[in-house]
Amino acid sequence: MTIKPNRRQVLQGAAAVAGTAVFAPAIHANPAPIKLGTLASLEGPLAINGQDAYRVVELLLEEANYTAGGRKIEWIRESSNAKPDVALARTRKLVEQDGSDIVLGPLSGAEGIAVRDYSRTVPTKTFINGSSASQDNTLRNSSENYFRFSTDGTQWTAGLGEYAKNTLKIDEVTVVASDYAFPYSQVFGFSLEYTRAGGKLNYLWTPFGTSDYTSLIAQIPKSSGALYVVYGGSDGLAFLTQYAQAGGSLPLLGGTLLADQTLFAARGPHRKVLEGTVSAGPIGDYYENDVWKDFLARYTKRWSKDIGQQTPGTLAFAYSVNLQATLLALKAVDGDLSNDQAAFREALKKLEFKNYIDAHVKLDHNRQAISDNFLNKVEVRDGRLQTVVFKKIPSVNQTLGFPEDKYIALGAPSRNNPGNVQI
Amino acid sequence: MTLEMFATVALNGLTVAALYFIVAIGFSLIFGLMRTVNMAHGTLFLVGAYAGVAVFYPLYDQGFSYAWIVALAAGIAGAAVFGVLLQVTLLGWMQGQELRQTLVTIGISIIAADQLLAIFGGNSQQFFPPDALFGSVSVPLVQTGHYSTFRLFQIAVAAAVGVGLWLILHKTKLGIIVRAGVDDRAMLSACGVNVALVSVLVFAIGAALAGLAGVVGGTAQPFGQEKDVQFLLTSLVVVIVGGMGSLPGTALGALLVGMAEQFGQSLFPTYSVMFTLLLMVIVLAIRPQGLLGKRLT
Amino acid sequence: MSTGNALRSSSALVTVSVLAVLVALPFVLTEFWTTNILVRAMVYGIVALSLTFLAYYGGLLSLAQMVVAGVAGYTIAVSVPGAIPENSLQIPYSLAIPLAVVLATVSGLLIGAIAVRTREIYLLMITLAIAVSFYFFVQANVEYLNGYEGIRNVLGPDIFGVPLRTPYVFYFVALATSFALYALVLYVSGSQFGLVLQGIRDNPRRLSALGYNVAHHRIAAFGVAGFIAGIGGVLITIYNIGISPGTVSTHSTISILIMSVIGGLGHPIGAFIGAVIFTIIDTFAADLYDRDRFNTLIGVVFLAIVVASPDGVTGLAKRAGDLLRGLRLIAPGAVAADPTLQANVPSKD
Amino acid sequence: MLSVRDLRVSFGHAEILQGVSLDVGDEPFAVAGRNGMGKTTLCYAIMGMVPVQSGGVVFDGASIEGKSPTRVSRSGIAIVPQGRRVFPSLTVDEHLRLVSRGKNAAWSIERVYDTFPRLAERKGNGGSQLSGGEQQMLAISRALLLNPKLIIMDEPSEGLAPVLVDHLIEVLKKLANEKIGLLLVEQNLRVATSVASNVAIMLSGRIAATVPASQLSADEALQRRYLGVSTGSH
Amino acid sequence: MTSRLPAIELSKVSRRFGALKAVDDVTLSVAEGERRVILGPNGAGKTTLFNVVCGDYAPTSGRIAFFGQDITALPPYARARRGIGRTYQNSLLFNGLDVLENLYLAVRGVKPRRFSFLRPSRDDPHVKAARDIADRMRLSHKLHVTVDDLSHGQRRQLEVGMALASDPKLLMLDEPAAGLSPGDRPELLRLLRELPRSLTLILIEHDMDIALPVADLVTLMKDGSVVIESTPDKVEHDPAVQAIYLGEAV
Repeated sequence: MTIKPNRRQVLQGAAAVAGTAVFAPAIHANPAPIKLGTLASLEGPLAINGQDAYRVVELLLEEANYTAGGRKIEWIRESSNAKPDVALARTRKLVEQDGSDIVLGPLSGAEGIAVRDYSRTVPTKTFINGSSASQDNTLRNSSENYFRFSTDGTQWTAGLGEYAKNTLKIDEVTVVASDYAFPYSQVFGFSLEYTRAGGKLNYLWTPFGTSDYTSLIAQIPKSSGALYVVYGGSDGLAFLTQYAQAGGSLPLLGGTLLADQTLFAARGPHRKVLEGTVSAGPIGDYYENDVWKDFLARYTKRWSKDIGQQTPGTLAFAYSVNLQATLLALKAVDGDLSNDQAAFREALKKLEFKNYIDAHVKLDHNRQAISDNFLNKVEVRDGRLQTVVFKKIPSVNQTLGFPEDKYIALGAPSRNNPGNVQI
Repeated sequence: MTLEMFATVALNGLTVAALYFIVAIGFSLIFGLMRTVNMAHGTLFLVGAYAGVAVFYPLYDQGFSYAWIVALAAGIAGAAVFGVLLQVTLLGWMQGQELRQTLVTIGISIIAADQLLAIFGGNSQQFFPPDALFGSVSVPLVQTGHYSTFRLFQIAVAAAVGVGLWLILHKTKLGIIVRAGVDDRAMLSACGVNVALVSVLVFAIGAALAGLAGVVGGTAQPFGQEKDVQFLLTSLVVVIVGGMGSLPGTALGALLVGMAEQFGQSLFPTYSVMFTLLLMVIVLAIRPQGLLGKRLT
Repeated sequence: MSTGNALRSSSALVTVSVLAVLVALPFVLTEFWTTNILVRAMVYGIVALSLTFLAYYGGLLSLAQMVVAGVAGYTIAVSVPGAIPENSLQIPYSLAIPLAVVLATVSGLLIGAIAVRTREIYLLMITLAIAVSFYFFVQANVEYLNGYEGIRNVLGPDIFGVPLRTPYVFYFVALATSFALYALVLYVSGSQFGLVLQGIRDNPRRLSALGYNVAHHRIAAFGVAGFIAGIGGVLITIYNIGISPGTVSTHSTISILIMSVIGGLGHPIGAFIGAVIFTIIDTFAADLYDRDRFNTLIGVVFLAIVVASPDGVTGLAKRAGDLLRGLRLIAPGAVAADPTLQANVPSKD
Repeated sequence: MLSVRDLRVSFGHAEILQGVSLDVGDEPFAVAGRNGMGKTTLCYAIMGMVPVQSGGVVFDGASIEGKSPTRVSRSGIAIVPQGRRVFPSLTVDEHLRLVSRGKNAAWSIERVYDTFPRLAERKGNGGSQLSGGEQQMLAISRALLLNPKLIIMDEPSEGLAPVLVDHLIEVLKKLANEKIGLLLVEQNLRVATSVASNVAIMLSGRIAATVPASQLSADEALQRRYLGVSTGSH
Repeated sequence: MTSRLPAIELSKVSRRFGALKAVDDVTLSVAEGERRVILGPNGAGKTTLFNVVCGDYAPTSGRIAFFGQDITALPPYARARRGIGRTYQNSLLFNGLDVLENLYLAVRGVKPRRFSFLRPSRDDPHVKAARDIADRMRLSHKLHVTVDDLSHGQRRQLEVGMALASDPKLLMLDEPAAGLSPGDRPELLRLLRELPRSLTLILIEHDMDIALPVADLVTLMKDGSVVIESTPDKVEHDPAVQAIYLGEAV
């Protein structure tokens, strides 16, 4: 372990470079690489998503030849375990020890807020979200140097509630969901739309990490016309398997992480009930669009020999959008991170681009993405389960089109504030 | 709570208890003979499950109809081999140093969990049972009128394990040796019995049961990261409640924990874990050695 | 009276010099090393100290110390202004911190009361069960503890108008607290209570025959450990700018155990030595070994210590220094627990 | 058959055996002494149940000191330990099946039941449900079924009613006739002198004297000096 | 011997372990200031009797009175506080603490305010008492040596010293000479003889050179029961006693 120069020295150095830049504008002459620190969860229950995210990051950096705006990129990987304390410690290491200029990450909701809070204490660095999808990363108490080009968990539900009520004609939906923030934000978005369309809702919450759902399944009201299932990872797998085992037959509406490649990759009886599930999210596996098909082809070519999966998951895709934005902005400023990255951040704010699923991305005043959302149906295509896009909901903003003041007045989503209100 | 609801939750409790019994009995057995608190018991569960998965999918993909049975055998064997290695390389020679053994098994569980993640990835996995056990059968009184076949099968497995172990312990020479070893290892050794070898054998059986639980449990619920901790906790609470090293005690403990958990979950979903803890605290206050455990002296 | 096995007069000089080095360190090291290695090691080391205190002086190996720290952490998190989600108490740090420490002490006493009739491995199992249950509890409690997300933005108080979170301020506060608690442990070890505690460790039956209520002293030991861990919990929460179930997860519980064991349960200083080693490995494992596999690395180090030197790094040092004591794991109880040895002691009546 | 040379055993700082030497031949050999003199430790040390500090134990020409109890047992020595140490969770019958060497061995389960009819009656009872005398019979039977060349018996008469002591003496004499070696540790002088031809007297971890049994039973002063309720042993 | 309340009085006390009657219907009374020696072969139940009196085991049946007060249900520490002190066959000492600390704990245990987070001061009277005991036990030169580093004989001395340190009314010594070298034994005898006459003493001892000279009365136990109670003189010359002790039929 070498003891590196402390931050003050680095800053003095940076100031000196910035000073000389006035006389020698050719910033390219500076051969120092840009340090890009990334954080994703490679341990714990979300490890599978973290691995997937790093596959996408590696693919895109390789394609960029590890350069952006004429400067080399030095990639520093860190891992957390989906726990805020650890995410915070790792982020500090990326910034204070490894000297990262830009931090990309983290993966999960609670981690995102911890990193967002930390970002305020290091205003000279720039933090770009990974796939953390809590609303509050940006909606409340946003931080000037924290950017999110991916949409949040509530935005991911756009279109589903209205579709369920108006197209599928389902009058009563029972929500089964994990008792923590990410499901809250999804349930909130779904509920707002579904209630506005005139539907009735019941809620069944289970503690995070529950693995036995039989007693929950027994409590589903008989009057329900469908289930809205908001579980991710192994919780989702457990719920669906046990629902299939119990002979459940209600139509399913899926939370974004339920109808996800990481779950399709697992085999088992749950696949039977998953088929036909309608869900909403920022991507769909099968989408007749050349930009997306090209991206998937690159992803598959690079990784399919290592993994069975042929499409990145939702969270990995979020990393791709945020990394894409990072590289675009670096290019726009020719790799100039001087002056405490002021120019870089301006470039990020002004950025407008099409992401890898050809959705349009731009930022709102909280530095939060406004982008398209997709309605999907789980079908067997090419002999495997895929989410098939059947509708695009354009330009979804963070308040789902509701007036921002009224939306914020509703308060943060929670189990006691699930969004079944009329605005 | 309606009668239907009550019946359903009670049956859920029973089926969960069956799984918990299979998981905890190996832990209890190993403790009974060797006073080894095997903190890697949850790891053995995972090792069994992953060993099963390693053979299950290739066979299943070829349409082999007995894939699940082969996976079961592989799970049992995989966990048993792992357990034997643990006993032979590390635990055997520190016999009697209980705390040190406990710490060693904690170390092993940290390493093994990470290596399993490296080898098998973080994705949750699951077995699907043979067709005969898939789906549900008609059961009167329960909420929907039918109940998951495999969960009922769990009860049969637990009963078979319980009865089988009882027969081994009480009707075979090995059983006599094991029970004698629980009473007085040194005297057993002085009777010409190779106690170290018996320890390895018992460890193998205990680990094999964890492996069995891995495949059975991995069919009822998906398994993956952090399941080792969850099932270790289950084993701990079951034997603390029921009594360490006691077969009927483990059965009773599993039943109480399963019921407490399921009724807790349906009555107070967010605090269900507190029911289990409360159960443990009450038992500890009344009988520190567990309901059917031998007195600690 | 001597102070048992703790601070001998010859080591006073060592203590002073080590302290001097620690005071000078932040002026030499980078800020990252100061805050992210040393401060982190100290705040977690305090919780490890509470474990070592119980294990070495009381022969009680408890895995519930992170629970106690968590009680303190959550107490300030749900009561101070500024915390998110906002709470209805809004009491200042000057009240919240003492309240947190009191509640931690009480919960320590409670855990002691639950576990008082059990020892050694039974105690280990029961405290682990308590720890895991507590983790699931805080994760499930949404109304007050905000469930899985936990409570954020616990920034800490100002010290003479300077925010505690200012790196150097936090370093010296953590150092002073660590040292004070370390000194407290050493003092208590030589006190009437500390001697009784060591008597319980060595021979509870005899102690009872001398007129002491063993159960009360054991519970009190958990109370003292709870006080120490509670202070650790307050600092950990401020260090992490909040608290979440992850703070009290099995992972953290085992991490505290690893710190204590690596450092050595044979002396209170082992807690801090272990914490520093653990923190360094935890932080830099990604640079030393395969990036994704640092749990394997920490596990191997832990296992190696348990197998090779059951009394940890301090034990190694002690053995190198003098060969007064033979192999001693945690407390002399380990040998007494050997069933073959028990069978050996001729019982004549 | 068994030769013990300068055997030393310590627990911590307490030197329990301070150099014991003795020889057991075909004739039964007894060790007597008051409590706390190290007799039980001597038995365990020969059996490998306590660590030996120094000295040698040779049995049937092979050195057995430092061997595990399993190995010592398999070399042909069985022990009837002090306090009997029967297994509380095993029934009488299970005890016997545990160590039985089959029907054709010199000592079989049937023969044990013939010799100790009381045990046959209590076949299904657990070890903890037996009276002291029954436990003693069981412990002796357990040793016999191993069909050893030598049995070490540590206070077999302890806790036995006088009638049973007579029965015990008969059994021990029979063993001698069957050429099973016997190292008998006894406080009960009548048992020791009736069965053994020579008696070693232990005093504070050493053999103070070895005398023919006949001489010891005749010499009351000697008895009282080393074994009885009397002052003036040093 | 005084005619006041007996120091310790056992009425029909039994203690079973499973089917085994370790102590069987023992009735026994020891007067204040008396020296009583308990003899008996192995397994006679002597140590179990001690354990029942000091509270380690509750009796299965029967009643124990200490100076007339029923103590049958009291925990060991409460009995110690009333004035029962004892030693153990195998020294039960605090191995990690030094001699002075061991003695200090013994002095302090029966005194009020035993629960204190303060360190004893240099002139603490209890520390002084502990030093005095160390003097009496000839251990002054070992005050700061941990028990782990004491010789066996020194441990036995400390064992007795700790029982004396609490200034008990009833002192029960379980084989104090066990493991002592012949040279150490006269020292033990001297110590026992020097004990104040007000102290009631019950002694289990197999070394007759120590047991008999000290005893006022001898109780002979066998198979958990009291067989004979008599003076040492008579016991020594009673063939029946010798017979029992040497294992002859009664």
